[in-house]
Amino acid sequence: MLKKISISKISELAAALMDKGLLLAPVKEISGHNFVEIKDPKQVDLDFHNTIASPKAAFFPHKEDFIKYETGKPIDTASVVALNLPPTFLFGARPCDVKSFGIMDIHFIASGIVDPFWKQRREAAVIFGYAFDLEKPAQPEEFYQTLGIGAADPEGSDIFMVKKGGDLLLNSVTPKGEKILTELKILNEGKAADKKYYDEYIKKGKEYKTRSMCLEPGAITKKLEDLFQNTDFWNRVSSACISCGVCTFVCPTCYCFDICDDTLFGHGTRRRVWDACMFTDFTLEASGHNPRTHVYQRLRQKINHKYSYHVRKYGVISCVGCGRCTKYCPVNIDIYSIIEDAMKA
Amino acid sequence: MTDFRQIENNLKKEAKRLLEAGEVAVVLAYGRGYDEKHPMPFAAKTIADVESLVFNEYCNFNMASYLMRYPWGTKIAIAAKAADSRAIIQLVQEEKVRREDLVILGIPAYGMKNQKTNEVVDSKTTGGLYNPVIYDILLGEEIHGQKIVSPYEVLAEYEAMDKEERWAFWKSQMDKCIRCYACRKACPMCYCDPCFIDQNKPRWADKAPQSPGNMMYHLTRFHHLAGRCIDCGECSRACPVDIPLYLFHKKVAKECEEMFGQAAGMKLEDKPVLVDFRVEDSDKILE
Amino acid sequence: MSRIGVFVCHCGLNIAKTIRVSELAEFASTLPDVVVARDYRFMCSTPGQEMIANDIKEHRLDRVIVTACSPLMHEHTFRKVIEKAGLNQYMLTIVNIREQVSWVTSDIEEGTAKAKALLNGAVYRARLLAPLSSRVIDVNSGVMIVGGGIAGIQAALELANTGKKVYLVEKNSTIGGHMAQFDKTFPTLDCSACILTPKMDAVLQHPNITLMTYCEISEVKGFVGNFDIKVRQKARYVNHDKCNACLACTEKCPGKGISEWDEGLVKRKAIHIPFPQAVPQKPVIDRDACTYFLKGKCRLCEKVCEQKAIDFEQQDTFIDVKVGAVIVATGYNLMDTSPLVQYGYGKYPGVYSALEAERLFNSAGPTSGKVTLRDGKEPQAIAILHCIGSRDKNNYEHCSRVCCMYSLKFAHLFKEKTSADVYQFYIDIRAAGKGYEEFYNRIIEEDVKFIRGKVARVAESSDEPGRLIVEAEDTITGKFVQLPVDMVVLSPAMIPREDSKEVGRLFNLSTDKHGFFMERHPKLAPLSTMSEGIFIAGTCQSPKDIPDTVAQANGAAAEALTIVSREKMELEATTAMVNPASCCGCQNCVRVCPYGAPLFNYEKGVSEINEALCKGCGLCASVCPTSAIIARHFTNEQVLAEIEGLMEF
Amino acid sequence: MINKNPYIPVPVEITKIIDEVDTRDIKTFRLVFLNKDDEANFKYLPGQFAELSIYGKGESPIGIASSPTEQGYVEFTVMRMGAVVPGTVTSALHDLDEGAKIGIRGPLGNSWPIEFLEKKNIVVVGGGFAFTTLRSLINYMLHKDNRKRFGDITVIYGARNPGLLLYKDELADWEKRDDIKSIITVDKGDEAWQGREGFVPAVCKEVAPSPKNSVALICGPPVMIKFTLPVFFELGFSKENILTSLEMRMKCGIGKCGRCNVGYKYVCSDGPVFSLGELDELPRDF
Amino acid sequence: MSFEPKILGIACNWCTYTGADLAGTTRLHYPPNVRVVRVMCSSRINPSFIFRAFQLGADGVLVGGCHPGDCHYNTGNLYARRRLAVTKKILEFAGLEPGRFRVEWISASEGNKFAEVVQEFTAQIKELGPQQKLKIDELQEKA
Repeated sequence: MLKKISISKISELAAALMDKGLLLAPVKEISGHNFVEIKDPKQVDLDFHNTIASPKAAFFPHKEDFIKYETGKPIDTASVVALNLPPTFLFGARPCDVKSFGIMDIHFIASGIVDPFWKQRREAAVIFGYAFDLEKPAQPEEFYQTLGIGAADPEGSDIFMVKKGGDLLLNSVTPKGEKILTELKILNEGKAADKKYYDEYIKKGKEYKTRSMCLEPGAITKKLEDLFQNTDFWNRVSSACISCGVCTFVCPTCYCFDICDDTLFGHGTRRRVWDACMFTDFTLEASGHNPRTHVYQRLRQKINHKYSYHVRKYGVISCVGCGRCTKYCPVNIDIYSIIEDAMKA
Repeated sequence: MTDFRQIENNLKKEAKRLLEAGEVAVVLAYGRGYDEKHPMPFAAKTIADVESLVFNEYCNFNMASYLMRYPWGTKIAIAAKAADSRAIIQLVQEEKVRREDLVILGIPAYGMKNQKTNEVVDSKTTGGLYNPVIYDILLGEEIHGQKIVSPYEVLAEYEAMDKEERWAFWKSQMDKCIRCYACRKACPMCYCDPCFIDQNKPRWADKAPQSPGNMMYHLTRFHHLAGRCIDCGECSRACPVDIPLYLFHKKVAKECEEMFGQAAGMKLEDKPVLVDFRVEDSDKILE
Repeated sequence: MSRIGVFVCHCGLNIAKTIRVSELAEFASTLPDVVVARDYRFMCSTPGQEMIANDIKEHRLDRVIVTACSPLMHEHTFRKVIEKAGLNQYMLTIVNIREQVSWVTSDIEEGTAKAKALLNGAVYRARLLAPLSSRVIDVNSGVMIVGGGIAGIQAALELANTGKKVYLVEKNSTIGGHMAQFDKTFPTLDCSACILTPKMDAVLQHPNITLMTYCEISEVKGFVGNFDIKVRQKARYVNHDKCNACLACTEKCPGKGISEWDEGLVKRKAIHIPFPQAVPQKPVIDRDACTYFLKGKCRLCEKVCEQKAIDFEQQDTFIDVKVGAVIVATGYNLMDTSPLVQYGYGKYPGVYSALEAERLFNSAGPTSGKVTLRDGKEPQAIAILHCIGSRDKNNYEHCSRVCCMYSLKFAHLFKEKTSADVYQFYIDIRAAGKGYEEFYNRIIEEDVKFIRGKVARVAESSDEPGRLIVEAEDTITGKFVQLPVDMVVLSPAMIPREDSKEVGRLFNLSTDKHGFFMERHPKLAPLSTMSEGIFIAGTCQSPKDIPDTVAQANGAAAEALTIVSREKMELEATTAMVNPASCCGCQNCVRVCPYGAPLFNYEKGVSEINEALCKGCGLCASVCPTSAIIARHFTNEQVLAEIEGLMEF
Repeated sequence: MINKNPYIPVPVEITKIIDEVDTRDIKTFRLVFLNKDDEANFKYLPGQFAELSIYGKGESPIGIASSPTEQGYVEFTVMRMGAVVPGTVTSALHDLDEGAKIGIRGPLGNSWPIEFLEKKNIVVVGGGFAFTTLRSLINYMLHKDNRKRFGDITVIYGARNPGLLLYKDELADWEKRDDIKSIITVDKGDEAWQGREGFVPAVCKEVAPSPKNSVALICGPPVMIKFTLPVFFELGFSKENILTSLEMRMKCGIGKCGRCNVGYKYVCSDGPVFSLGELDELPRDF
Repeated sequence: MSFEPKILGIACNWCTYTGADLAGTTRLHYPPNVRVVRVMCSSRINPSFIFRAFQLGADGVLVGGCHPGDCHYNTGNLYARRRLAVTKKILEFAGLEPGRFRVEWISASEGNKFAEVVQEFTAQIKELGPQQKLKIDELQEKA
């Protein structure tokens, strides 16, 4: 089902979605765009290339409260935080970011114990994917083509959106998406020409150029396993790294977290908070032992986790080539170059 | 404009000479990144590495941050712009590095640019200096005749705000913080391991990126860097959400300079002002 | 978690009057981890202490909160209580609801609310208390006494007689102090020299006393049990080891200096002993008066000295003394009354200060004991003015305590030695002391005239040149009095020594705004100071008379003895320590510590604290950016928790 | 609902606390479930662990020390961590009294591979504190219903000194039994010590268990493991027949938080028990 | 109900705390708003204590130490003076009202000064009204 709306009316669409539930959409903030819970439909702004932070926070918030309790009260008075999620619309996620949700699903839902918070948030959400603007060149950091992701790849979205001149075309990808599109009375029916434009756009998206190399998951996994003990290699690629957490926090597929208790005046919350394998104390044990004291060990862990361990454990590379880690790295470390180097090494 | 090419050539020449002669084990400077606009901090350890050295207007990184990765006694050559040189002085004062271990390759530079915005950043950082405060070898000509800007000029706008406005400004800035800690990691003076904010005993603030923890982290960090911040602006440059931390650090630096008559990282023999006192310090500073 | 007991003291009505104590206890019992909460009339009493001890056992308490008076008051008491009951003494928190709540509040609502907030803070803090073990140190058995007046002499003799080594340090070249200047002492009128000089001599002879005259303290290091004191021996220019006290030098010396002992009423030689009974009986050269030092020629003394004891090259030397305790007995000054121009001191020769008057009575004084004016005439009328500078809001608010009595003594001596009319201008006569009132009555009967009124002015008589007019309002008759006299004696305020703040700094003593040393507690620890192991005695603490001074000296000696009679002692365990895992090697602690307790271990890259040197101020903990330094008993967690608790309600 | 959320602990009561060692920093806590359902859901095997949880302090992963054959309770032996800065949860646990209620989340991780161990001779080697889940296994195997499923059982357990041996009563019991060969050793004895002195590796060498149809389970401080492994290789044990339990910093305990991985394995969910053969496959990143 | 501010006092053991006791001993009445934490020396005060106090809802923070030169630990308060001055500047530049944080030197004998300072400071904080800026949001909802 294809629908359309004029981009100038985007705030009306936003308002319609807000009537149905919670809307998360790109908003222009001081330093760039980010997905934000929309309070005022006028905030929604589709004039962006990609957001600073990935939209993973929609399902994996930086801070997720688990339990509320009072320190002075009996243990059974503690209460589990109920999510009670309204329908949530993630509006305008780029194809590479949408891909990341599937990768995270494997970890949080499809293997071992199910993470109930991720699952509930995922189930409550309707994803409006949004194709990159094929008229404009990719940014130098991006390399999603390498991971086989197109600039207009609808996979993973419930509804996929493409810009056509002053219009926004919305095509349903899943039944869930179709249902929503039907309900949104504000939308106009897409015409045959729109349908054609849409289909061609999707096709053209596959050709869209980002940085690209031939990367076979098995090959890179093997390569990285072989390289593991090559301290010189890891020292060299990590020599600039300052062990901050930017790359992991902006990354759509990084899921490490910490569980902590915070209390204030006897009222406590147990919650999870994002953590980063790049932090020096990430693996610090209570005994004082830390298996990853060196910068190179931590960067090695991150690269391996994405391109080797994840492949071994779950069968897919845990990277979507969005380029955020490179773009926001204070010292310009480029994961793409490291993978390139690794393949050559 | 600074002749970046000349400096790059001199950097390569000196690096090669020092490494060849075995005078240093490593040259801390800048290397090629994934494109021209994105050079990287680079540790050249071999003659072959020298070819990868670059210098251009985007080489903002404060190389002094990397000094502490090497044990005392390692001979290190370090490329030092004005701010880097001040950081080195401050680190020597704090006994984190030893002057005798260093060969300082001074770089006079103006026209340094922010890679994200392409804006010229000289006047906002480096404490208004173009020439390194201390060096052993100068890789370009000293810069004279440029307009001397007060490093504190940019503060005027914020100082003029009334307190409500200023609070609103900082609150909105701090609320953006995602606690990635790039600021402290990019800072040559933030060598604490563990940082107080990572401590569990005591837990100074919660780990979640929400207002109280963010405030506690940043306000305390401003205090920790009081009289030590050498105004390189790396904290702000590193910040993925562009919090202008440098403004706050600058303000604290200005106050310290006014109260204690000493700017950070200017003289090897100084003592950091907050671990020092003078009997004649005035009680006025508390008003 | 923790098992906390809260014990709320009524302190009679001191607390209960403005705080609802039972409500407070009830409130406490609702707080998490509080297992038992009680209130009781006097928690510090034996039944109160037993209540705490019993509850510790019965309720298996691991932490105790006593909500009562200031910790400065009874922290020690309750520490002992819980220790006896099997808890570590540091598992105690005191909530100060008396000095800082009930006594400063009149409203019971306010008082109760504030007490609750403070108590809540204490509960938060108590949860995080950790047992600490005290450090045991060796105690040096020596005692240093600073000041060789009657207080110092008395304390020195008492201590020396117990067999302890005593170092008596005196700034002047003789011991004796002010008491040596007096002629008679009130109220018994026994001769001051007769009772003092035997004691001075005993000090000199005592095998356990090292007499260090003409010495000043230059540096104090260490702590209770182990003080390390540097004493500066000022150059005497006379080698006392060689000098045989023949005093031939003092006869030949042409130099003239001002006699301190005679209050400047006469001159003395440049090489001199201050007074005939001085101890030691060996001279020093007053550089400012010595012809050789002033003009480069003379050295007559050197010529007459058979012992070759004169040494013009002598320099100040430094002597290191190690002791376990210190008694500071540095005495007092009389206020310089010349700024109070209305009394004419320094302007009219007929106006004398009290100490000058003392010297006039003394047979060894400038007038050989005859009371004469500066022109040699005997006075016909004498006015004694009380409370000059004392009990005076513009100068010293305190009462100098001894002036009334010595003024009465003066009146008696004037009556005895002259035929003059004697007038006392007083505000109140304060004669509280054994035999004092009786002495007052006796003086009244000796035809001394008492005029109740503060003198407004002393002026020169326009009718009779040389005579003085004393003007005052007689507050009993309400009449304005203008009294012609020949002599006016001022009773100036007793004030601290000019260098008392300096001495206080050296020994870490607090001083009040004028410079009198502060006692640890005005009632219960009047001789102790905030510095453990340092005691005070005599008039350096506040004005007092000789009997009180001597009593304090004995008391201070006993206090010092309780320390130095032990071979070992426990020190407060509240020192700082470094958690090496968190130390980032910034060395801030090393840079700031005034005691040099933290040292940097370059090999490990971390700081280490020498706990023997640590005094527990916590400075290092606050400059430690990584919170690696733990200030025991005042840890970051404990302080933060207390703040949280204080802010909750 | 509560039971379904893997991050939510269930309540238990501490019914018994045993001071295990002279230094008083290791205690065994006996926990009883407050809800029958929770107890029924807590089905575990030796070698598994659980997150002990104190609200306001946090959680700590602790190996289960009791055997599933013991009914009505679970036991955990906990060391108060960090002499200088106490580990928050473990020291809070140590401050608790009998009757206190805490949370528990588990059982977590894999277990000693019971099926693999069946019909084999079992050599248990433990050092110091790292004996807790081994004790669980030993008691499990010694249970009358289980004993015949296993071959010979040899236990070699050592500690620095007699005061630091855990489970002293049980050790004495085992020595009396004839269906288990138990060798207890200390590095250095005291006046009262009548037993063996010597380091664990040396004792292993002396005891020289046969590798035939045998599996060795080795837990202990790194230095003990370092010197014990060569002994077993020399005796002829293969890597597949030497098992150990890894320690790694854990948080979630269910393989989600990304902290405890060694290579592609999460120690909390894929471990903590690994054979040396399995570990050889993994990068040396622990 | 009129605004009754919560004020955190941090007092050094040797001077200000003793001075506060003296105010009590001499029965000088002053407002009950200041709640005092005792530390051994004003130099013990970590700037984060002050930030934390404001976050926890303190409307003002009053620090008391010995007069410069009279520190029981010789020089502690001279360091404290610098550190607290910087703390004050930081709070000020962040936009907090400067009047909410005050450092006073109050000796053991200045019971009256303690009472006066508390009186004055409390009045000043009442004037400024509740501190909302640094206060943790959750607490503001409660209020």
